Amino acid sequence: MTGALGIYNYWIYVLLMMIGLYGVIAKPNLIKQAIALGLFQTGIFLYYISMAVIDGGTAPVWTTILDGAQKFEGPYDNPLPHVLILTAIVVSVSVLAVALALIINIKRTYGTIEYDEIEAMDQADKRADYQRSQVVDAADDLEQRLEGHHHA
Amino acid sequence: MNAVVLIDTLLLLLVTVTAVAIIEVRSLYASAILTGIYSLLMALVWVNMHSMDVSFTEAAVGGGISTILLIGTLVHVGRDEKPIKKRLHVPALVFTALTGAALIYGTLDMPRFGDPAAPIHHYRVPEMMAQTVGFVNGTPGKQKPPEGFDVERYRRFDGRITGPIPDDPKDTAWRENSALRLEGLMVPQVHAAHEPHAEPGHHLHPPDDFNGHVPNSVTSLLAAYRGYDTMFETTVIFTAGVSLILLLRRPRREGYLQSGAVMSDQVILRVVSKLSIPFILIFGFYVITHGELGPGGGFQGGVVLATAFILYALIFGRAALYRVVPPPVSDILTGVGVLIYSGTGAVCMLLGGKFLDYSMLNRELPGDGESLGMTLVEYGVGITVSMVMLTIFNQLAEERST
Amino acid sequence: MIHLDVSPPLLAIYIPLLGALLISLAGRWPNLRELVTLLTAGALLWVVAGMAPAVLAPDFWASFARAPALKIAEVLPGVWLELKVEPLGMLFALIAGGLWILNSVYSIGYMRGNHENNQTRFYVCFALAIASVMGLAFAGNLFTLFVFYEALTLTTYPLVAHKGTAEAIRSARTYLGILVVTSVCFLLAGIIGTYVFTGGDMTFRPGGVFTRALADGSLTAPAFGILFILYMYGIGKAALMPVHRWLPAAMVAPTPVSALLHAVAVVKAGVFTVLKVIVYVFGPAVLVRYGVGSWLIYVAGATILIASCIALFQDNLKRRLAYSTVSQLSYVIIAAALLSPLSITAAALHIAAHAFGKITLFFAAGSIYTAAHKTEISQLDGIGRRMPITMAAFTIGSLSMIGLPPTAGFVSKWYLLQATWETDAPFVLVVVILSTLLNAAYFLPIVYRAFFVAEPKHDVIPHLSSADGEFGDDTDPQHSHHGHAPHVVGPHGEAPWPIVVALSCTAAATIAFFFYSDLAIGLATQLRSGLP
Amino acid sequence: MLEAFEIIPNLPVLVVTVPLIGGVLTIAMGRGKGPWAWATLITGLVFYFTVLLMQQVLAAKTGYISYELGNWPRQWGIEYRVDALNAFILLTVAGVSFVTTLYAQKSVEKEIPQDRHNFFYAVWVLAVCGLLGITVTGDAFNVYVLLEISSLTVYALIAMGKDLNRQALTASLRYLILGSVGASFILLGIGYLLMVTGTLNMEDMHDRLAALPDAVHNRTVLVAFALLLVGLGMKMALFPLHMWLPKAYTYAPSAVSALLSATATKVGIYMAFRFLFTIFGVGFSFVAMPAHVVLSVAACAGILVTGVTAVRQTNLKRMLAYSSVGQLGYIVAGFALANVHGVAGSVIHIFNHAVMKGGLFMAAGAIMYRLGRCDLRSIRGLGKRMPLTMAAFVAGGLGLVGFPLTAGFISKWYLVQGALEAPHMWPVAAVVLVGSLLAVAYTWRVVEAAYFQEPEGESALVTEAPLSMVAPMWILIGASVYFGVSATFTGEISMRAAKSLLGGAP
Repeated sequence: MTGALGIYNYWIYVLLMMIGLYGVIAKPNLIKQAIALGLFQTGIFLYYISMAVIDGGTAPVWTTILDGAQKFEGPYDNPLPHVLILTAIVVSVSVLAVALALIINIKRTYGTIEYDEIEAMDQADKRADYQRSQVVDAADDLEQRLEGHHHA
Repeated sequence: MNAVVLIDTLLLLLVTVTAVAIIEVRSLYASAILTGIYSLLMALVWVNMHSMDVSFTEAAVGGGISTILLIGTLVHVGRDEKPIKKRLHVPALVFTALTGAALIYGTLDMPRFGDPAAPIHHYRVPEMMAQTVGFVNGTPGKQKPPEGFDVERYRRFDGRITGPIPDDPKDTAWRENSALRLEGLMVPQVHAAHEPHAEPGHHLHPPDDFNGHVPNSVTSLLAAYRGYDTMFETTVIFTAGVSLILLLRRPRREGYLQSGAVMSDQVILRVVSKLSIPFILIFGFYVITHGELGPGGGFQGGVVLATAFILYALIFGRAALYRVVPPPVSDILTGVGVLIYSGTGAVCMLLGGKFLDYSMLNRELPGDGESLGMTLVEYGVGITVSMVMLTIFNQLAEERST
Repeated sequence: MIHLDVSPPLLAIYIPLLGALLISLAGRWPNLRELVTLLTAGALLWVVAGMAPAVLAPDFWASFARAPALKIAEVLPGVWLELKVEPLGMLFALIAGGLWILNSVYSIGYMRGNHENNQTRFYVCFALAIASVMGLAFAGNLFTLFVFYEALTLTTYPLVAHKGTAEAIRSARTYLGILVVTSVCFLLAGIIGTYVFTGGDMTFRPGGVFTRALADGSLTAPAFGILFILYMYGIGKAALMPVHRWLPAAMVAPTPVSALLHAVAVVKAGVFTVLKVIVYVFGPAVLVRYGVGSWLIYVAGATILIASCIALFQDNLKRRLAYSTVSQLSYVIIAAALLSPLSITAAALHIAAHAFGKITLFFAAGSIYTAAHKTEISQLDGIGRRMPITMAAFTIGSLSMIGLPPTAGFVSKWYLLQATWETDAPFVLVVVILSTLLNAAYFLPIVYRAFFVAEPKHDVIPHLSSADGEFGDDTDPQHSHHGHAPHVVGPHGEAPWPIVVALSCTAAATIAFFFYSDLAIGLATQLRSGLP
Repeated sequence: MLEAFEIIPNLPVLVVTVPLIGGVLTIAMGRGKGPWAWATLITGLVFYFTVLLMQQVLAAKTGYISYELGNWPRQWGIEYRVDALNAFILLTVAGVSFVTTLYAQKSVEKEIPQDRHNFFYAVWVLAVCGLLGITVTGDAFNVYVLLEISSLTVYALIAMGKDLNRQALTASLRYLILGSVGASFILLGIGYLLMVTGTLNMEDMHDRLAALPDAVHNRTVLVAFALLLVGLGMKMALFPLHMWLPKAYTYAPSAVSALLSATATKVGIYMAFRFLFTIFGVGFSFVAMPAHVVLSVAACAGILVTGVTAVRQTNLKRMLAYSSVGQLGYIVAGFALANVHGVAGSVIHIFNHAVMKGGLFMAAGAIMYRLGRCDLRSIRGLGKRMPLTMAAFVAGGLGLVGFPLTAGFISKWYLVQGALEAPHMWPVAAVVLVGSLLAVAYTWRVVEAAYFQEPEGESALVTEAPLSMVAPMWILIGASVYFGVSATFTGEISMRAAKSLLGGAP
């Protein structure tokens, strides 16, 4: 169990993360992206919790202390990664909530939640804006050229 | 291959399949529901890995709140993904494959799964767990590390690892030579705690033994050692709530009260919910209060409390909920939780200790002070979490009624 | 740390700064504004002239080594903004300060005569530019020099872009672009390189700062040569080809700007910096020993000849003057590049001598434009009869450019030829002779045309020529009440009196310099005597 | 109960908890000017604390101050560790935040609906809290938590530009997704390091990594390094991972743009300092690993590409945003040199750029306030209409160019000096210099439009922005000039920070 088999558990987290990452990149639907982002983060949680496992270990709740008993009771899994991941889970749900709020707002103003459509709208906006300023610049240039012509 | 690994493998297989389904299914509703299922499966995985608190949280958050949020959002944004012509996004696939390969490459030098010799198991955590709250030179404080405490012994799992422990996790040859046995490791020296009193600073203090009061080491880590992280975790939740108010709340003049769907005319629903809500609330408070003893804590309890309110709103309408918890009250309460937490820390500081040094709360029995502080902050977390969840629900629901 | 002090060199910077502030406050009352300008210029000259005797004192160099620099601010730990007076800077400051007064008088006539807009901005920027020039002249180390060099670029930019027409903005872009590119990419790199190699020593001292680094081998000869190239091309204001293009571009500015800044302050700031770097940073002797400076002679010589040839074919008067300036600047550089004590003297003298002649020429060009609205040489037939004073002054300026006695140009050319003999540099001799011929070829026809060709009959009403576009269109009658000189629409005479007074003075000075050049020669000799 | 309490020993934690508690209390400040006044008070107080903290650090014999939270020993609990570097960054972030809060009042009044000012300022103060928290901590995981606070607040703040332009929403969401992916990489990188070292304390991690035989060939450490580099690159908008930044800064409310440009990415860079120098150490990051090559190539490409892009922009805020990415390139190029002057230049540019860019975004915000837009066309002739604002813009622009006697020049000086001193890094010096030419190009388009073109339409009628906007703007611009004329203080602090970062450098 010391070879690749011993660390295969860490590979599944990579698989989950990558499924999530694929979703984030490949799916134009914003809700899908938000969900995929969640999967991506869950992969990391799995990594952390896997890190905490110890052979033959048990949950790190020390019942012996309550009993006042003296016997040793199997090794405990490492509580530190658990704590870190509790925090991370909270962070991920907060991020999800904010993302959803943004998506609702986007739906309200754009009428769609497909990223490619939104991007197209943004580009059109930008182009229109740019053209508006360009039109004026071009007009200025024309004016100057006409003036020059007039002088000549 | 032990049982953990076996069950783990099966569960993870299921999880992976679910994950693929979540990404690939076209109905967003199905995707959202599958997310709930995914979370429940994950909760099982956590249980299998003995991470009860994470499991509880995953079930409450992933299976509960996240799914509610997603479905609440789908009501506004439509239920289906736009059909895409090409199902497989090749660049994304290549990119993720490369990234994944890099990550796996990084795991190659890791200690194997469950290796007790992994640095994380023997470097700091054993000492951390053996920390006590007592008197250092007559004043309350943490002993760093307590005198008379044999760090080396803990690092060696109470003498079960002999010979040198190498720093390089790749080096596994030593394990064959060591007399490592797996049973009976990593238990704090409770026998020391029950020895007769000695003068302060030289022995672990039985009545003030902090770990003695908090059997759930996850909670002690969460609320004490890394209590500062948890304070900000609460703040993250608070921030999310405030952000949602900022982004979604309608202007005040339009009023809060919008008639949502009311199901109170259905007798069974009404009766069952009326009966169960008190129990849900009690359970929530129980989880908050008893986080030190078993799995659970402020966060999980807060989510449970929130579900009671949400259930109430679903059955009796949000108008009824607003009569119980008016938005200004919930707004204020979201902050109150964070203030309880940070206030507890500040009081410790004002009493002359470091920020969040709970032992300042009871100078005679620092261990009790530690315990009191942890309980206080757990309540803080619980209040903020429940009120923020309620606020988020309200904001999403309010949006629907327009 | 910032130190505040009122010693004379600092005063020389503060006075124009204060002037700029007062001018901007007095913006609403043109007469008061112009009075402030003149008073400021007078005060500045008084302060600058007051410093001269100390520099001319025989024991100056002995005290120079001992006297601490005047520290203004510690910009970086160990890097000070500091001033120190030395002969070359003194000479430069005197020329700039003295000509500012005349130029201010001229500006009043010109700006009002042509109904320019934004006159307050013009005077404010002008005063700021003069402040930068003073800082540049008295800079005590390379860092300070660079600070004021860049400040000069920045403060003169609004003057070049003054008209705000597309043409003006484009030209100003060229101006700023070339000057900033060269100074940032090469000069600054050179200065920081110097700082790194010398271990933080950037103080000007005769003989240069590199001796130790060269001696202990931390600075190799090729690196030393690269540093020299960085400096020479970094100082874009010296208009060494091919970075000279900003100078013709800057001619779009109102003529007083061209006159003072582009015949005196900015371009002279360039060659002044070149000279200062050669004398006080590299050290002529060190350059000779390592043989890294000889290429400069050929580049400068080529610049002289090519610029003169280009000037031959320019019909626009100011452009012809601009190319003449490019060529004349390289006289200074070629003299400096000979690296002998006498040639350094010649270079310093030519900075002064060229200033008087060139400002006269520009004044004359502006005078013609104001009075007759003519900008092209081909339009100048017979103008000498209508504007005799202007064209007489123009003739004197031309003679000075050619280097004929009794004008200023002869004095410096004389020293340059002496240095050429002394250093046995036949290439330079050939260049000087050829360029003298070329100078004559592009200046004398103008004089001839003005005085000896009859005025064409139909050309009495000035019309807007294509070249006018270059100078904008300020003939809007509703502005005419601004100026006290009536707008010329019919047969014209001389330009408004401030213009005539100013150009007469500079023309007189060009001749006077031939007879009374003691001060300039004294300072230049003092500079030479400081060389180790 | 207060007799045992002293401010000075608790300064490191007060810097973070005061804005935390203050931020939460902001929601109770009612309507009108209450929330703004409260936020100003809190940020002002924090600024005062950071000044005191700076004094303490400078006076400390060890060169740093350590604060163990909850009195848990640093190996087990969370430690705050303040040395010259974080004290300086804290001072910068707190100072600029304070001035920006002063500035925000009018701008926010106009751009954010009145009924949620209390929530807006709460998020605002919490953002500052998160940024300060990242800067002060010495615990790797605490960095992640506070990073998420600052990110979450920033997402919300950016999205509040939605009433002006709906693109604020997509900008915010894009940042949310990229930012979360980046933060996840950071989290995973920390996890890899935790696996190898068994600790979360930065100093402890460094010692463990140093003790690890053959860390250079440990694949876990290598991947952790790469993960952190990518994650931090996203957070600090290192080219080419900067895609989220231009849009976010362009469409955020004006005051938010000013706050973020001056603080958010700076803190990202600070994290890079900590991870590369303090945790991995110079020997690992820059000698064994080719971090200097990767970073300097990315930085140089960023300077050039974003410089050219900035020149092509017509929207001032977008132009400034691209310029920000380029300027971050300077900072990264500086510390990639891994020698004293390069790192010092990098540290000092964090401060200088924060001050200058803050002032510039404030000027752009003032134009927005008066005109409702800020493109090159609408600012024509504004030099006469809004003289103070445009003068501030020009002065700040000259700073970006690195004109002598502006703060930007000081940075440039150190960076070029560092590049000339490092072996074979002179191209960095060249890029730094060429980059400043690009800055001339985009700054000058504004100068030309504002001063040499005639106003048109409504911009001919506007007046100068209100004093409450102009004064803070000039505080920052004035500071950028002051610290350009006399950079002895900033120079010495950054040299000190650089030396302590490079401590064990060969």
